[in-house]
Amino acid sequence: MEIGLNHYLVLSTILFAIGLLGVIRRKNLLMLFFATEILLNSVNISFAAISHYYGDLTGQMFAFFVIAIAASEVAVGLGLLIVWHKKHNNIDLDSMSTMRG
Amino acid sequence: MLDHILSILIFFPALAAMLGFVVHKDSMRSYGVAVATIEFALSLWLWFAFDSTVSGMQFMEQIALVPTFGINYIVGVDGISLFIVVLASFFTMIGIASLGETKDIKNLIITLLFLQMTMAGVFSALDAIVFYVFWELSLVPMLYIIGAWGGPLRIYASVKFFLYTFAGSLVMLVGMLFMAYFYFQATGQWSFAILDWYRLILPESFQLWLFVAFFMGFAIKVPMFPFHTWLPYAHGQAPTIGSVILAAILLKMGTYAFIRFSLPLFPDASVYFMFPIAILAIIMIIYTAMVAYAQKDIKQVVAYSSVSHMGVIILGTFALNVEGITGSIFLMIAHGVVSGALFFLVGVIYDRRHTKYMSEFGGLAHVMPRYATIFGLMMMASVGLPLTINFVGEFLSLLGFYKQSHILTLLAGTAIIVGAIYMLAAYKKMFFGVVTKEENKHLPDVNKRELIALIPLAIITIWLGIYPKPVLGTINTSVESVVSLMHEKAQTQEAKSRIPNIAKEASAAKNSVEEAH
Amino acid sequence: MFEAIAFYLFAFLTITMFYIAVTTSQALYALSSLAAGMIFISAFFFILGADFLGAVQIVVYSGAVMALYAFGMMFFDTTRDVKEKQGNKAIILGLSILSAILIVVIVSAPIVGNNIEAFYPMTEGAGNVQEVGMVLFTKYLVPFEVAAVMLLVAMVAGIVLAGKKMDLSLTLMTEAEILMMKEEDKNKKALS
Amino acid sequence: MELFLYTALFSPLVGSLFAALFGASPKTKIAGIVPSILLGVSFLSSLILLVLVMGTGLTLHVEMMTWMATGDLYIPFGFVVDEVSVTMMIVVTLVSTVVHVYAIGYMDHDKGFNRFFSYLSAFVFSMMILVMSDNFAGLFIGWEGVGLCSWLLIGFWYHKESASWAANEAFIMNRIADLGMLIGIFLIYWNTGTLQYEEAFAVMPSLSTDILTWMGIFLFIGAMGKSAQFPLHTWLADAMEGPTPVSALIHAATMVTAGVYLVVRANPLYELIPSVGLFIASLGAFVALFAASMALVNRDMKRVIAYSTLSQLGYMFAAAGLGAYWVALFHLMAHAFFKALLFLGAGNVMHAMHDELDPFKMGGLSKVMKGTFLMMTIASVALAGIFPLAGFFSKDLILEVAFVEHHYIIYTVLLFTAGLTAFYSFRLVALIFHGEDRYKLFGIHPHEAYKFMLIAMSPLLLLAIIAGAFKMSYFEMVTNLLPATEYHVHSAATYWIMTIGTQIFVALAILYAYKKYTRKDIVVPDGTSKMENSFAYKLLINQYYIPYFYQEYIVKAYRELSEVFWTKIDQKVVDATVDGIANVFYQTGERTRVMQSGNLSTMLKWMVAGTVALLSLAVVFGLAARYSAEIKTFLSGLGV
Amino acid sequence: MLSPVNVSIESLNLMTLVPMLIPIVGALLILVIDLFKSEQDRSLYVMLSLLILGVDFISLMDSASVFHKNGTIMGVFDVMLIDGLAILSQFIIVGASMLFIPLALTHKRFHEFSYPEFFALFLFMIAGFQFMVATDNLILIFVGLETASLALYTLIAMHNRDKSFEAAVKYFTMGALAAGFFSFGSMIFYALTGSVEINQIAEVLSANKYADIGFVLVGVVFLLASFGFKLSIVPFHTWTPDVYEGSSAALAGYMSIVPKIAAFIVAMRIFEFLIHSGVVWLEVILYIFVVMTMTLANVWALVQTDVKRMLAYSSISHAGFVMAAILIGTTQSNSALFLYWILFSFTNLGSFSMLWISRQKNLPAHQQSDHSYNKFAGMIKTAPVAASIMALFMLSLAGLPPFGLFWGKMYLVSSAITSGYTVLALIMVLNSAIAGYYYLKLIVYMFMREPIMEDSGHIYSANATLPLKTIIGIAAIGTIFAFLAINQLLEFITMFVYNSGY
Repeated sequence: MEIGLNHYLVLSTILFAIGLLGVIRRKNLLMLFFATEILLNSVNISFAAISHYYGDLTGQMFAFFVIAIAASEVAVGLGLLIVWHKKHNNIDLDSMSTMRG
Repeated sequence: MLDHILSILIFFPALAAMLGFVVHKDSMRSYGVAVATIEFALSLWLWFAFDSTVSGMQFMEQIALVPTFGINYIVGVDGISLFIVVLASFFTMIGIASLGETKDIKNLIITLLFLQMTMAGVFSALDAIVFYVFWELSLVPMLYIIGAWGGPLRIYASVKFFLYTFAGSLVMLVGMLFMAYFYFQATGQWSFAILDWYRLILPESFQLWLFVAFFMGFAIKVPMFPFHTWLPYAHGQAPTIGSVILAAILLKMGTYAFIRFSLPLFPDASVYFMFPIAILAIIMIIYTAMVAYAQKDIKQVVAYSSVSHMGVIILGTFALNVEGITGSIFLMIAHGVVSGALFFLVGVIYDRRHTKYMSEFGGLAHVMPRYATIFGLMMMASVGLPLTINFVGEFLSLLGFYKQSHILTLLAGTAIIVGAIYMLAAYKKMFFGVVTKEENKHLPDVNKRELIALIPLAIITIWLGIYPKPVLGTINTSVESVVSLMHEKAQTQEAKSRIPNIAKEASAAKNSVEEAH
Repeated sequence: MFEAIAFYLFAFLTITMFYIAVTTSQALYALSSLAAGMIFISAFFFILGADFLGAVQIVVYSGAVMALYAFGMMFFDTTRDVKEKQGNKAIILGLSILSAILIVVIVSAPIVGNNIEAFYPMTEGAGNVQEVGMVLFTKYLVPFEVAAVMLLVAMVAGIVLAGKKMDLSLTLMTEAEILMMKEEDKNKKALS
Repeated sequence: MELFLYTALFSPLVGSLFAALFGASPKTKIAGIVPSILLGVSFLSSLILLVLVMGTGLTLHVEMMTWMATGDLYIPFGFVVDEVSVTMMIVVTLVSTVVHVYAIGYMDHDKGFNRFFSYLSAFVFSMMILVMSDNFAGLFIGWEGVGLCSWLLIGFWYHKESASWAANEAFIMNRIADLGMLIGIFLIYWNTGTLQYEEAFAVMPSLSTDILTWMGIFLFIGAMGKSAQFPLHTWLADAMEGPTPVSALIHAATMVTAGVYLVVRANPLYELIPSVGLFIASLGAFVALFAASMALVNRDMKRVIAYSTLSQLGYMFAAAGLGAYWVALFHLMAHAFFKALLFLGAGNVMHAMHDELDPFKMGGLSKVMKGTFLMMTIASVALAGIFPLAGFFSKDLILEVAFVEHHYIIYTVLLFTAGLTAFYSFRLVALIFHGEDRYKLFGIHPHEAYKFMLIAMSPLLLLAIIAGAFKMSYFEMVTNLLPATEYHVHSAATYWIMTIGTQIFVALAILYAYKKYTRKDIVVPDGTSKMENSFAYKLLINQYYIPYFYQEYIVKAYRELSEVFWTKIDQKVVDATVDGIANVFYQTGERTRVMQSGNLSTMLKWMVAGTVALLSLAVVFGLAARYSAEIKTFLSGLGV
Repeated sequence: MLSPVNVSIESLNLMTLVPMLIPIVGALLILVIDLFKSEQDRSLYVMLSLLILGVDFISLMDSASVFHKNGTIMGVFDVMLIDGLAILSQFIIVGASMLFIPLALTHKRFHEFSYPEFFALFLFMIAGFQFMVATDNLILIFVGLETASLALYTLIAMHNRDKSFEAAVKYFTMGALAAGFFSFGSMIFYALTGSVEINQIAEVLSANKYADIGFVLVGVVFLLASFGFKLSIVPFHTWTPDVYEGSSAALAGYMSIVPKIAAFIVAMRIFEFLIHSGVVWLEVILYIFVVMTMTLANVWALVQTDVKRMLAYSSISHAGFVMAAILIGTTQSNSALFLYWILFSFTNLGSFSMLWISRQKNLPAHQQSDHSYNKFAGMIKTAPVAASIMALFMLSLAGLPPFGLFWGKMYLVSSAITSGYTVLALIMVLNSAIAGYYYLKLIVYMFMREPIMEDSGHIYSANATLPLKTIIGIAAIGTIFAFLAINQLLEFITMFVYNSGY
């Protein structure tokens, strides 16, 4: 039972799908952001795996930058949420649909 | 100055319009009249300086615009376009001169001057893109005129007018780009110059598609059945001056473009589509005439009559021989004068009564005899009475097309019947009978301001009806070159036989003349 | 064999954790399971020999990100049950199942070409961190610097957005109100 | 010489313009007198030209200027004075001079006096162009010009609904015929390359009979309209709404004969196509009988005369169709004189009777209107063709022609019609001038017309009497141009039997009419008498229901079709399609804008959905690409 | 053991970094200034930014001349790729930014401009975009993209009102999802080829003749989705109208131009080689996208009641239009893309600036939104010059000659025709006709309706200051007299595009 690259890829895509599930069903913005973290993390597994199986470091580099990006996104995202929360005292995305059509 | 007279003709009104923003409201009319008169004088000068024995383009100017892509500012006139340019400036002049009390007169005059620019531009452009620029640009002032000074449905009418024509001409733009691409393939050079395109011989299958693309743009502009429905709205809602210029000049863009583009560029396709188009033209003639007969609004009658007459112009154009094409060009001018005058006349009564329903009138001949006389004259011109300007064009157009098809000409000839029916019926409703409405009993007859517009038009109507030669001769020279170009370029047997070979005939005629001597 | 056991174990764990993270209605559960999932992911990195990455994962995610989220959660007071109105469940279900199946099906097929040439091959005998460092500071120097800028941007953004200055909006105030406010500010400063 | 030509041609125009100057001002006599004098000048010029043409046998041909020239087409304003046109010029100018002078009196009380003379002179001008032109296009100018003037004059009393209606009817019906003419002109142009009479006729013999036949037919259609031949005849009777001098000039003497003129002018063409000629002759004979039959019962004085005109036009066409062009022209001339006279007389009666037209309401007017009575009687005698008045010479000749050419049916019809003609003419005379003074019942006090009007009529009277005397000299002159066929019945006996027989037949008809309509017990019919309820009477009084048919099945149908085209097709189909296309876009926008619900969750779903859709497509494509060989095998197995 | 790295400074071509470094340094400078002395007037920062961008522009010109001489340059371990596309797009990015930054000098005070950080973030964002276009390394693209995006989200939110927060959150969340897609797509390509550099990917793929076409497509799908988001391709466009409405008009106008050109460049780099390798599927999908984006955005724009929202949809439609250039993928079409975008920049700059100067702080009763159509009713009566200028921009957007955008449209349609995409060309022009309606609608309101309030002329330029007027003047002149510059532009662009091998 050799664990091949495909195993990792499948795992990664399952996680990605879970992330997608979260993205489309979450209404609480904070928890929606969790889901986006999952998306990015799932891809990282693949990168690391591919990197490993190819013996190539690029994948790890990519994963590294993805982590950096994810971290920055958290900062900005939380900032936005705080502002919103200050004004509206909620972070429910159903409450933000003043613009439509 | 004569070298640049066309550019001056085009841009002088635009410049004047810009400066017009500064002119005070109360003096605007005088300013407009002055500018338009100068413009008209310039166009007359153009006419006098024009050498009517030369068939090619005159007063050509060329400035590189986008040489990489083959777009250049090229203008020039030949016998085909000369008179429409003159007519355009003429109508702008009398149009402004006869403007009544209108709100926002300043804006109106500025718009008219811009419109004059685009009209001069369309008819003198010799580069497809420049042509297209002016063609499209002409929509804007008209849109504004209809939309801002029109009747209750003005917005619908103006937007419909704009979008319909806009959509059609965009298809035409695709055709132009295709044409340029073919030119590029053939020569390795991009060019949008019409005269360059004339030299290009396309395979018939390409011609057919391109013809259709150009047709879309032109047919909507003309407007040909079944693309005509914007016109009644536009005319119905437009203020008098708008209708006048729309009918007199703007519609001519379409028919002019047929002669400038479709015929010489696609001779085989022109022959191929001759009968379908003729049938459309006949539908235009008969069907719209009947629709005109059913109208209750006098302006709509005139509007539909325009469509009907445009059918004859189209028919003449697609006669593809010198007689027919010359006739159709002449008829463009004629129709411009006559329908312009008719719209002026409708405007006269509308100014007085603020209604255009014929049932509101009756017996006007008694109250306004001068008005009735001029109206009668123009109506008779409109139905194509000999010795009026329309007849010459109509006669030649039909005569020309008779060469191509007897039976279709017979059908098209019903124009003279159906035209008479709606016109006479309308005239009867408005002018004959007894005055029944109290408010009609003391209507003032045409005043001096209105006569400024009407008298010149009446004079032209008769003058060119009796003595069309100065115009006809000039047109003829240019049309002959177009027809011989078409014959040379034609490839199919059908086209060769449909389009007469002038060179041969000319030499034969020469021989016979020599023999006679 | 060990690798297989570890893989399946951690795969099960991450999937479970992340599934909980996206389905639970308790924000606290979600956060905890997310953090757990993150850590389990770093396990894969270690399995795959990407030690540096694993370390970064733990430090950045479990350390920084989770801490941030935890603060945020406290701020938002979402420790209680979160009620989320779900619109059309069928759409959600359908979409997610479809996407899951699709992606998994696609990727479970053998993907890799045979003759892949590594552009930045791992060097025999060097530690992962060293290798990474080598590549990071040569080839990926520019992205690294840009990432630094990005973090700076994020920082500035966070400060600005969460700052007190956002409480009053000049955008919504009339000129007169703005002037009055400025005046007050000055007075306050002068007083202090 | 050209001076005379131009004088003859343009003095009516000058007169017209002169009168037009006063168009908007109140009535002035001068607006009537000057055009009349100018017409007199025109007449004199024409007379000089006639003398010249007769004397020298020369024809005058001038080209004033180019009208249209393009491509191979060359149309000048060219005029020719030859034997045919000069005849017409004389007829036109003479009758119109008379009518002008007469009208000064007749229109005396009309507000539109000035306008009237302007129109009338304009008509003469158009007519002169028509007859003098040397090409078909010029002919067409005149052709349409007279149509216009006819429209103006029929509708002169435009406040009357019937008048303006009749004017429009006349114009439009003429237009229908003009289309035929136009097509004929096109045919001539494209086959002969020119529209000049001489040149075109010179080429014609070399053309195929088919083409010539079509030319002949289309030109004749033109003639049918202007000369009101069946089935385009209804306008003529309605045209009687115009003032009576107009009826005399336009609808009796000149314009309606333009069709005959055209056929005569185009004789080289019709010579080549005898079958068309025969058709023309047959139609002429038919119309002669047809119109006469309607005249029998009509109760409108002017309409009776109009039908009579129609009938006589039939005669002319019969002659022309049989190739006897000069005979046709001669009858045209003679007819012009006595028919104009008759109309003018009728005008006097109308004046006297305050525009009453029903002869049944008159009677016994001979006592008050002696001059008119005399003139109308003589004119009727001439019309009936009693020796030695003008009608005898011309009309008998036509009968002879028919006989000599062995068209006995035509002959019989024409002969019978001659009897009818005599009957209805004298029915009219009897009803108006003899019998009881029925007008008194209606409280009318008739009076004779102005003297100068009667004097003005006298030239016509004279000519109606003596015109026959010019037969031979006319023959000699006109046959320079037209086929010089003399029609002589082979045996003298037959000739005399025919002539005398005809005379007796006609005389009997006159007597019968007199007997029947001078009775004392004639009352104004009120629709109760047995005769009035008979089928034949109804058929005739309703003009064979032809106007009814036109009104119901053509005019009405046209109007309804127009309505349908406008309200149903133009608005509901064509325009609705355009708007519909625009609406499709707009409605698509309205319907689908809910996609933009503003809810972030929806947006995310859209994004995921888009991706998923793409993925599915990618999978399908990827699988297809991978298993393309298998798919191909499978499909070929299925036989695709 | 690792061998020591020996690289010469010359081979690094550090010059390639200069254009990106300048704004970064400038941003830091602004932050430092604020550190030393706070509460400075915004005009200081605007002018500083303008100067910095000016310097940036000059350095770009320098790069351009280098490119002109030596062709494409790789720099800094071949991460940086300075080719024609990079230079052209940076010109657009920097140029447009220079034109937009003075819009901060409004008459009224808005929240964001009171922050020096606003300007710093603005410059960081520009640097991010510049990095994004000047590389073919997916990692740097990703990082650059995120740098710019994060800054942009913040800029939107800094407008500080409910709608702008909402806009920022929406944008941010979808952006995060798009980032996920991007990384997944990159991962697949990496798995397929072992590389994250586009030209290497291309080489490897063509070396094994696209054996794994299915996977290539999956990768393409994810990249397409993420760039579809950035380019607002239907159905990934849903953020666009809301974000445009929520942000200030100035920023909305900016967003309609700069982020998109950056995304276009990347899309061009990624998809071009795929299309040229005969991936029919991609061609079909792009075709569908182009048509859908143009048409649907147009029909939605038809039914809008707010001008800014309408312009948002209109810019989606324009993006779809330009996307056609990538589908066509010839030198002419790629040149047309740049030409179009330059001209579009001027026109959109103008139209959004016009909205910006008419921005009110409090809405009167008849106005449902900031820039609802009826706000402009009868504008010709009360503010004729402004109305005329606005109409000019609308006509240009509608593609009416001879105004700017017409030339771009024409050249692009021509490129479609030249490559045999006749039906596409027809669809494109017919869409222009549909689009005509909603641009016309504004003109109708301005010119043909009666004003709702008397003497409301001042509101149309309530926010105007000399700098804003200058910018509008520049935009107007650029729009009207575009035809004079087309030739030079075309020659310049074509040379750069052609020499970069596109």
